[in-house]
Amino acid sequence: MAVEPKLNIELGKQGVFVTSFNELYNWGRKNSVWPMQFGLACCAIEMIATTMARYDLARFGAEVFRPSPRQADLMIISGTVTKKMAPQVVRLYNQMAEPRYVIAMGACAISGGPFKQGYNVLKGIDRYIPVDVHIPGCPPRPEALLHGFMELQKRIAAQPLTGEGRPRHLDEEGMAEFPVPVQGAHDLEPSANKLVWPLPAPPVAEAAPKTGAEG
Amino acid sequence: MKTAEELLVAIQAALPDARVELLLNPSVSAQHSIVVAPADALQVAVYLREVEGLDYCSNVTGVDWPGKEIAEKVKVTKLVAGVETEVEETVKRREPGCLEAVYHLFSMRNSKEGAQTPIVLRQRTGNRTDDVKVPSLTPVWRSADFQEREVFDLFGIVFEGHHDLRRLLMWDEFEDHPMRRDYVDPDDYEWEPTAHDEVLKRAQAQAAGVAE
Amino acid sequence: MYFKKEVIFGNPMVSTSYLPLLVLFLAALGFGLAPLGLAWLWAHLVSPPKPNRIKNAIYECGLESRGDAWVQFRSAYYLYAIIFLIFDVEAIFLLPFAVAFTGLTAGACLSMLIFVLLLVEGLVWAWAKGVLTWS
Amino acid sequence: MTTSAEFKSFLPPVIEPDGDGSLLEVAMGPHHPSTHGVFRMDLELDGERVIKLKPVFGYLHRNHEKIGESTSYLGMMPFTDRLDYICPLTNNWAYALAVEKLTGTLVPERAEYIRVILAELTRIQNHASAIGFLIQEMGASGTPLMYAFREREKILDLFEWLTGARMMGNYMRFGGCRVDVSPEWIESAKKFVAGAPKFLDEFEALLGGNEILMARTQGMGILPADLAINAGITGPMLRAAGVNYDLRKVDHYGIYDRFSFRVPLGDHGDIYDRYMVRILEARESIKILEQALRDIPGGPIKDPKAPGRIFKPKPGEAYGRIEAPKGELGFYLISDGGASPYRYRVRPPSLINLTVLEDMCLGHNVADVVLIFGSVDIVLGEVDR
Repeated sequence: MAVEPKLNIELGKQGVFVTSFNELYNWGRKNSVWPMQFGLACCAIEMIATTMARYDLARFGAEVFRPSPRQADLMIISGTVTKKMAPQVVRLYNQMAEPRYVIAMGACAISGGPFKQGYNVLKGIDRYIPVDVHIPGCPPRPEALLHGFMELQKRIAAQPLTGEGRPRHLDEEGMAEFPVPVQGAHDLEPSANKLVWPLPAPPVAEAAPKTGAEG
Repeated sequence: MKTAEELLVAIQAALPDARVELLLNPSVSAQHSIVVAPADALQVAVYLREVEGLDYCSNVTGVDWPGKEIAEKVKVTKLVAGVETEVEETVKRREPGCLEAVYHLFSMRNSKEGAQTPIVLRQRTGNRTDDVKVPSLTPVWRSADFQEREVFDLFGIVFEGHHDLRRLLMWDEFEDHPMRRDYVDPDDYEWEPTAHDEVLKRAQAQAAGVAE
Repeated sequence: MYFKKEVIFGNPMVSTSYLPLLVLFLAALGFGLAPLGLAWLWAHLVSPPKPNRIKNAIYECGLESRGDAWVQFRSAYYLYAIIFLIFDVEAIFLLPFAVAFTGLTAGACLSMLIFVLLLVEGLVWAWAKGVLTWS
Repeated sequence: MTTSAEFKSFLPPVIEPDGDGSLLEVAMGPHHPSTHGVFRMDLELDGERVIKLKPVFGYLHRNHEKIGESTSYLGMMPFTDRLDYICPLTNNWAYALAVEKLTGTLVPERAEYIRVILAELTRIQNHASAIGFLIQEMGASGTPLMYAFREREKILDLFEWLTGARMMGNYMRFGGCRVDVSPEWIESAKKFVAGAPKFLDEFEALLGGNEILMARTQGMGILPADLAINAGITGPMLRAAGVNYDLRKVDHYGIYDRFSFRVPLGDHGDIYDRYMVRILEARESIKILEQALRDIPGGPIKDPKAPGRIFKPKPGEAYGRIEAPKGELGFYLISDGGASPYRYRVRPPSLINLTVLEDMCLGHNVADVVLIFGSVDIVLGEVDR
């Protein structure tokens, strides 16, 4: 469906530029991803350092940090998501306008990181909302955040408009509502959103614990 | 700056009926502390601030001393084969635990002479379950305001007379006191994708439980 | 007689007709509304609307918003609003005056001066009354 | 005699709404552009005036102290980096000092000098970013912060060169430091210190005489000295209220006695004084750095007998504290002879400096609450621990 690269280059030499509507649509969205101002902890300081003059996130069209979720396309979860903050994070993600993306920046956002044994620390934000790009590191260097950003742009560029692999905001049955967890007496209820984070069934007890996990 | 011992003598002189005693600190830092009975803690605190000039309460924290089984060697005279003999016997004594609120006091106004060692004031609750009331020292030192709320939140010591005693760090619907030694945090590790050793055992137990 | 070509379209040599003005206005309107129209069309045709309760909830720093925002404000605010309104409207009237300022006769300037002075007198009264200083 | 007549207890004041409108209840919540992270203030507003302000904490409570009770002494050192993540190296020093006080370990000369150098570099970049954030909240979106972060990047390069990581150095050990300082590092540190006054002059020329800044900060959020002492306020906020209490002079820890530097004091205790105290403190730090870099001696950087990885201090307790850029950062350790501390407590200057936020903000406009909060200069990792 896309234009063959070789043909494209040949035509380009003759001064004829050919593109498809899909590439144009993704090109526009890719180069103006507005992140939401959402700093949680130490990774937020590295995120701010990335937007400053030396590492300059503005080169990718993302220096506009929108405080309100209504005007943001990307939520960079930079820091530890605690159980007290998790309902707010999920509610903010729900309140963002569709085509929205999530970067889990830092080990804490991915899996609880160094504070994994904490009773008030959520073991990773993947349990409640779908994450597009994970950036390991504690905190990841600004270059790592830029690289994660470029990965996200590649992913946006590769999204077809119609057909099977089309993004969530373009298909009717795509999941739109991510239930906000409730703070219970001892823990968050539910402790994970099964639709977003399907728990792999563990290897069965009686058989020798095989490495692969069925189910 | 008076040391803890001198202060103890001064307190006992000024407030004869105050139940205070010294707790020696075996560490090299030699920061000994004064244990005061909760009933007259407020009295002692006002005295320390007004008379002794300790106008700065730097740090307020809680310590949880759970009850301990103490096995003691006790000399017991027992009839052994008809003969009265002294016998070594280990007696199990269950020492009731307590919750402790620790205050570190300094003086800001006259802080000129020499390095400052903190005057450590300790209040102990009756036990760890129902008698956990301790007078709040926030009226005396405002810096204890948030820190006492944190101790109430994480340890469960109820500070009477605190103007706004709510949970500071955990959410309000939370019921346990997580910093206590016997707190078991919710098992939400679940099983990472590559389950291994005890996480694997826990996962299989949970899966077996689910299977029935 | 009124439906002759010249009256409606006017002969091009003498530009008495308002046709260019109309075309410009329509172009401006189109230039403004076209992107909105396209966006609405795109949203309507291609991306399916998926509203839900959490998404449509009021955004209050990530929390569920308590209380409502329809609150009776203090009276000082209404005075501010009224004063702004007066001087904003005045500025609009000054615009054509400022554009054609050089070609005007003395009488027109005088009448405009009276208009401006009237409003400045209103401003002086408000200032004297202390409405502008925030309590 | 519990609370006699002349005994003064400093409880938060309550003010009445004077307007005729009804009160608006709004949460300046965890996700807000001006709360330096996830901090929430429940405000009750009468129009623009703040009638009630209740701060809510805990959104970044990462259970630092609970983890401390099940991790070895040395294992806690990288965690202390993440307490006040703008000044990781001063956290390390405070923790190392507390353990040295607990066990009586001595620190060689060269290590003391390195500690002072790193602490003062941290202080400069902390004060620069604190002022950058404060001015950004005043409306100058970006520009002053760019200046501050440009200097901060230079200091972070020095940290990265020495400790291996830009922010999380995990550099200090009980009884010294982890890696020795190379002469080239000292040269480039001297070059930075030589250029630092020019940056502060530029910063002050840009901000100091600026009418908008003066109009918005002078007379705003005034903190009286006796309330500051009673509420346990420490650091630049306390010195801006006029109380001469700087742990580097009071506690004589480290080798600060060898350096001649002065402690700047304010006299009104408002936001402008805090801004000026931070700028002057940064200048004093430059003076300390010049002296320390000039006469840093040779020798070992770690006491060979110092405790290493497996380390069980004798039972006892100790409270060590240092003058961190935000105030008095203290560590209270109770050891029961085990490999991990029985009780591990961090005295957070940011949380305690917020005790009087309500007293300072009541009666002001909401826009000023943002400024007063910014002038306190907190970091959420340390507030919620």
